[in-house]
Amino acid sequence: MSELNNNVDTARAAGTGLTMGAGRLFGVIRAVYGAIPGPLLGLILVCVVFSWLSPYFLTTRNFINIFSQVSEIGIMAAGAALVILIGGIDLSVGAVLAVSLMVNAWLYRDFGVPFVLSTLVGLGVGALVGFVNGILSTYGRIQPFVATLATMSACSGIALFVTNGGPVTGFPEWFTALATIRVAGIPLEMIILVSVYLAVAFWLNFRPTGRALYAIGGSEEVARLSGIDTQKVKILVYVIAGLLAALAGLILGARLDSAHPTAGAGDLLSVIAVVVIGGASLSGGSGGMFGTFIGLLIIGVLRNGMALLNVSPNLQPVVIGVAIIIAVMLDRRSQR
Amino acid sequence: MSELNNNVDTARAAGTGLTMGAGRLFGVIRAVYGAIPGPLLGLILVCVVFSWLSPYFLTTRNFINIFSQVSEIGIMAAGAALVILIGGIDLSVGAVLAVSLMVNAWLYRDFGVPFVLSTLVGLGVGALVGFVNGILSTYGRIQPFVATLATMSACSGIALFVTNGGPVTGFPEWFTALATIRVAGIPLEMIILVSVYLAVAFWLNFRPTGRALYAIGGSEEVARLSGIDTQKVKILVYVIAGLLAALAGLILGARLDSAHPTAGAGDLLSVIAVVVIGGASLSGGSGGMFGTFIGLLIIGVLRNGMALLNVSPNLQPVVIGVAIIIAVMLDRRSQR
Amino acid sequence: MFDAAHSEPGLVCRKIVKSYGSIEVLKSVDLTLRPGTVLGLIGENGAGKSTFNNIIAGVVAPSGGEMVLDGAPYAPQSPSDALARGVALIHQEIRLLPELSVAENLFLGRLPMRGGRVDRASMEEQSHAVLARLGMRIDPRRRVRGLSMARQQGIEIAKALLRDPRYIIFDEPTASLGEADAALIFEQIYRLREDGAGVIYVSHRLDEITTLADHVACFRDGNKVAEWHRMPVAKQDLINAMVGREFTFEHHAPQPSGDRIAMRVDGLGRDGAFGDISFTLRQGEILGFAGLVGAGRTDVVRAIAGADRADTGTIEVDGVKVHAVSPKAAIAAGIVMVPEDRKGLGLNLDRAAAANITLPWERTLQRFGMIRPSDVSEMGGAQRDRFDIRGRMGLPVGSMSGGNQQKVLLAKWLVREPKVFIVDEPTRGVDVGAKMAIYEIIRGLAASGIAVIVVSSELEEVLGLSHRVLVMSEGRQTGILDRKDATPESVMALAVGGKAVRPQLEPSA
Amino acid sequence: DSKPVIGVSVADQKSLFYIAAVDGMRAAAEDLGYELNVQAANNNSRQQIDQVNNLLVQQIGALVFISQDSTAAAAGVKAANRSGVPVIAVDQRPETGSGDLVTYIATDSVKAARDLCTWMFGQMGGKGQIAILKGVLGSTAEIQRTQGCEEALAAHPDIEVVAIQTANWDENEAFKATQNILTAHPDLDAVFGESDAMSLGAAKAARQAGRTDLISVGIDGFPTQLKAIQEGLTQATMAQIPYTMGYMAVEQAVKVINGEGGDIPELQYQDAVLVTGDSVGGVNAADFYGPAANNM
Ligand SMILES: Nc1ncnc2c1ncn2[C@@H]1O[C@H](COP(=O)(O)OP(=O)(O)OP(=O)(O)O)[C@@H](O)[C@H]1O
Ligand SMILES: Nc1ncnc2c1ncn2[C@@H]1O[C@H](COP(=O)(O)OP(=O)(O)OP(=O)(O)O)[C@@H](O)[C@H]1O
Ligand SMILES: [Mg+2]
Ligand SMILES: [Mg+2]
Repeated sequence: MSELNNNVDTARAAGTGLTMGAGRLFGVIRAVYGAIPGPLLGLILVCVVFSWLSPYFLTTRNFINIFSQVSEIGIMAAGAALVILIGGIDLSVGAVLAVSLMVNAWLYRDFGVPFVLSTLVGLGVGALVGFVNGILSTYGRIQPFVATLATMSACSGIALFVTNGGPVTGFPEWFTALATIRVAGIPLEMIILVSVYLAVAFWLNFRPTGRALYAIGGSEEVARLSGIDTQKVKILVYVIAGLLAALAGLILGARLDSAHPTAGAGDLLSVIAVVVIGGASLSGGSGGMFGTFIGLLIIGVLRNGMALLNVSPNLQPVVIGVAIIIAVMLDRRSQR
Repeated sequence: MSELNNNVDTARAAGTGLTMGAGRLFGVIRAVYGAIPGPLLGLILVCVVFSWLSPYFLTTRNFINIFSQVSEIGIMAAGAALVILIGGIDLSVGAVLAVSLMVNAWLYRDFGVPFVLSTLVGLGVGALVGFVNGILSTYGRIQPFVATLATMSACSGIALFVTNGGPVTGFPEWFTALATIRVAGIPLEMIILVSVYLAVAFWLNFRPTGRALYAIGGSEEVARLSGIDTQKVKILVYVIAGLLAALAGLILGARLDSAHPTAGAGDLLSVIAVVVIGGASLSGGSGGMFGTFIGLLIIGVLRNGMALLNVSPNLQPVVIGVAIIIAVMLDRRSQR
Repeated sequence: MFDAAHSEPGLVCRKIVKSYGSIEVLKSVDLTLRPGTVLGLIGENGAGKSTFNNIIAGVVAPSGGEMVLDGAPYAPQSPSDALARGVALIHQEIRLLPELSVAENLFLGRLPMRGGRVDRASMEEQSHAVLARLGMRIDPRRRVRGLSMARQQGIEIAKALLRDPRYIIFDEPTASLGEADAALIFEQIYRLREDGAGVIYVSHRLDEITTLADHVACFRDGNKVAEWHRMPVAKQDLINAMVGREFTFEHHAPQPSGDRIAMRVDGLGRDGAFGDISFTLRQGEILGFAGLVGAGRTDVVRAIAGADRADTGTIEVDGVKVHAVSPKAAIAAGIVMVPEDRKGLGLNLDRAAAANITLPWERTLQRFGMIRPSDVSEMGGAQRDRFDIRGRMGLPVGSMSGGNQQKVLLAKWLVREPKVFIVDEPTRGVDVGAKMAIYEIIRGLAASGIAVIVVSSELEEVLGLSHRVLVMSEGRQTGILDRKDATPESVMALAVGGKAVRPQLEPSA
Repeated sequence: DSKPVIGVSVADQKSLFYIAAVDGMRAAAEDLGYELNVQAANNNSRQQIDQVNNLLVQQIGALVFISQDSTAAAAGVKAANRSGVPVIAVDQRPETGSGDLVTYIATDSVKAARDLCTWMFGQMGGKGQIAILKGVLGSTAEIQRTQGCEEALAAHPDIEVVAIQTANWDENEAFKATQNILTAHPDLDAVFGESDAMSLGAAKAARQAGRTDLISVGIDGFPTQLKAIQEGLTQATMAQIPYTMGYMAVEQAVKVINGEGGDIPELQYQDAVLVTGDSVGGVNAADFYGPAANNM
């Protein structure tokens, strides 16, 4: 009975003279709308529009394209989401991608270091930069924005410096072949992307250290008084972010069979945007991997769809801007 | 007596066997060190190093260069400082610079609108974008990062769209002449820069609306409960930021005698960096115009000094990164 | 439309309703406040007192009902509307801007101007005057950060007084104050009443209500369940109305403590804060910390619990030396502390109550390397039942009433049995029923052999609970009294003891 | 010791073109015994003006100026003119023609793009679908290379441009853009990348999609592109000779400093060299990008 009343109320609130049946339908729609988590609604809307406008949008091949196009940004965004969750920010991700890949390629080519070893060193460089970010923003008591701005600057310089600005080509065959490998029709990079998200999401939801991130982001002092070693956890988060950026670099290197010192430089804003569109707050404590993944797909689908429609490159940024606003407006959770 | 004890304590704390006199000297140095506001110390250090390394650094002409080199970033940073003070962020400044200048140049060249009028329209565009930023992040309840990311994207698209990506040249002579005018040996842009800072600082310190920014940044809820119309003030702040970005665009247009749709695109990070190096916290409520000005000079002097020393372009970012860390570390206020 | 009563001066509220979603927080409340009187408002935690006050002060909009102020309809859209009509509210939670000066906090939203600039001189002068009226000597130019809770509460009151309100609401102003500071506030209330203002006074300290109020209303579950227009009223009647049944106070003496030493603190100190703190604590013993507000009790217990470092001294638990360099180390050694500021230090208000409770214990919750949400809610549910917490454990703690938040905070620290349990101001802002429940919890802990330290500004509380009372003054330990020797007089004598040692001057900003 | 320093302001030190030009300059300076002060501006014309001013403060003898773009070049040239420092412009010069230059050394970008597109259309038999991958919108190189291709298109009515996207000179962006274009236009015949990096990205995307027959051409003549042409991944490039241009610039700057600049022509267009699968065997990357090209 009360449910019925509810529906009637809703219908009345909508200011229409609907019959009982229509009111019930409206209530169902509202319930479905309410049940879908925030940014997903924006994604669905974008997808509906594009599949209506372009016959190529809803094809398997195009979906695989979308995933592979967002793979590096997506992997970096997974790390960025963690950093943002603890109320920090990491501006160095793009530069870390570049420097780790350049060091890797440089050691392999100019010093004949075995590729597996040089790759490990490259990943180590990523982790090291993350460690420095962590130390500076905890024990160094420097705002993460400033600390990571400094390491970003330093890393982009070092990436240029090792080869004096030149790119490096000629990775091992087997490595570049990874970029085209498909497992059951799914490209490896897509598998890596999804695995990273699943692993991070598991950590964040089911492991004590991962769960501590929410506590730290909510209130660092409360977390500290609750016996969490906040400094250690924060440093770990920056290390993970650095490692993931280096991993993204590897994927990029395999795809292009080359290492560019300026690779990743333009990705920074996209990476942070993905996390924030996914519903995270830059002040920390809220957000998660599901939202980030949706944010990633919103950006990926928008870019892909406009390319399919051959929208003028001059207009694309305008459409993206408007679409971001609409997508976020649909997210009622962000409206608090 | 207690002061004396203090000095002795200090000397002892320094772990040295200093005599009383040296202890006193040490105390004086410490007192001076303590009295200098934070980031200024970093600036002084950077200046001392450069004047020691380069004979050209300490010349009037070079100082005028430094000021004129930071003028647009500085003017944009004044607006960004206000936005950051209320706990917001404005990613659109660079794009606003571009779009306001392009609209101005486009109206003037393609429609024969009198230049003074087209300039007013250009400034109006800046204010309008700021207004949209403000509305979206207050009544629209969208995080400022997302709202201004969207307007940034839209503005950079519109800047390209009006002339289909082409730059515009040929401003009136008298306008470009402004770029080389000097009043008592001081370039006009330097006068404008300093005036903007003084005006904003006055507003922030002595006018109720300006003071309200600190309250809003400290706690919006407290400000609202105290009867401050927080929404209105926040919108005003974004409008000011937009206007200042458009003003920076005018200075750039006069200097380069051209309007470029991608002008200002690379300035965003520098603008925010200036504010944050100047001691502001991205979570709002702290910072001010003096600190921002010092932050501006730190960035300006670093870039200028390294050019004078002929540091390899690839190494410059590394040095800048390290210098930022050192400059900020010297700021004891940020160490809380 | 309006009956004759409306032409009389006063604030008349009729059928005030407030609901959050499907939850009705206020269910049709009628209440009238006359000028020149004090209306005492009582009720259990979560009864809806603060919500009612917020509606009157324009902070939240009612879902239904109407208000009439001095004969004219009154529907404030914002706090500034309310202030413009002469209605001011002193919030239950302190709401000041720590980075701004005291003077600026006082004048926030209406800074005085002269010659196009903010008139700092007159602002500071007026601030000085109003603070002096409240017996507070604070430099108006210093920042609020670093001021004790009591002083911040005083500033909140000064801020409201500066508006010259005709109707003023005090929502638990004395919750964080000692008796001396509370007396200053009462003086102000008497003065306001004499000047013809209408005052609403909310408190869980019923003695305050019986002394101050001319008229008392009691809320329960969003309804006004009782009203007394004639004073005096017996305290027991108030309690019965609040709780909704016969409720008896029992003041039983604590059970005797054990013999084994649980904790030994020797010569604990930190430069500029406190020093020479030495005591032993037996298993099952409750040690009270008494002293004037700002005596440094919180600093001491924070150092013991690893929240701040100590420069000198040693701590032993069960004969083993503890290096309490961090809360983590202290917890591992069996020392837990419930901090005094539940909003800033104790709980994460945006997170679910269950997640707050499990936070320190998640490592022990793991099964097969993972923490399952069901285990979290199970632990939350168990603690809810154990401590009689009213509210959904899956909702953010911030949406619970103050008393229930306090219970969540205690529950968080009592998931596992500690060796030493420290509570700082355990009953701040808690209703009588909950207060008794918390006392029972503390006594029960002691009875099970846990050593307990209770820090409280309510002398009655310290004396009623403790086996022994440690008294502090100006950061020094001035004495430890046995239960039989601890009287209000003997404790106060020690509490003011070391006064001359520390200069009374304000630290400048 | 009395020899003045030669100031060099270059748009950036990240892309091979500029790196090679500066390498050429350094080689010339070494050969002639002069010192260089090289500043790079991160592709920011505003910053470049600052750097020119910073160089002028140090009383340089001549300025070799590779402007980030032609519209903003005038301000730098004028500043040098005001200080009486001779300017040798490379690659870009003030669009409006204002300011005094000793000489201007550049590739004729419009012609290079026109010739390249014409060659590509020939390969396609004069008809079919193409896509254009543009550089950073509004940059001079983008505008000129687009213009050159449009001129060629005007002469080939049966060539249909089915997609125009920007990939900001970036290989990875070109890769993604081409993926999308190939999805929407499976019958695409050729891609004109306005730079080699974008051409390489396009070719790799085509290879991933199994389109080995897609024609991909670029402009620049980077060593990586030459290798790709050799392997058949891409089909052609227009090789510029930045190393030589840089060498010439410093050589001529020295002449001007020594008062021997009278016979330097005002305009020195350097022809870009079309390199295709047929001719790639006969060229060496070092011819275009200097000795350093061999270890890239
Ligand atoms: N924003 C909100 N959303 C949902 N419920 C709320 C909200 N604010 C308050 N409540 C609920 O309203 C009820 C009344 O709360 P209120 O703060 O008025 O109680 P109170 O009588 O002041 O209690 P206390 O003595 O503890 O301060 C509580 O149950 C509380 O959980
Ligand atoms: N008169 C005062 N004015 C300003 N600050 C004070 C004053 N007295 C103490 N303080 C500050 O408060 C701290 C000591 O207060 P603390 O909170 O530890 O004492 P407390 O006895 O627990 O009092 P409370 O009842 O407020 O919790 C000191 O570190 C000091 O900075
Ligand atoms: Mg309350
Ligand atoms: Mg205390």
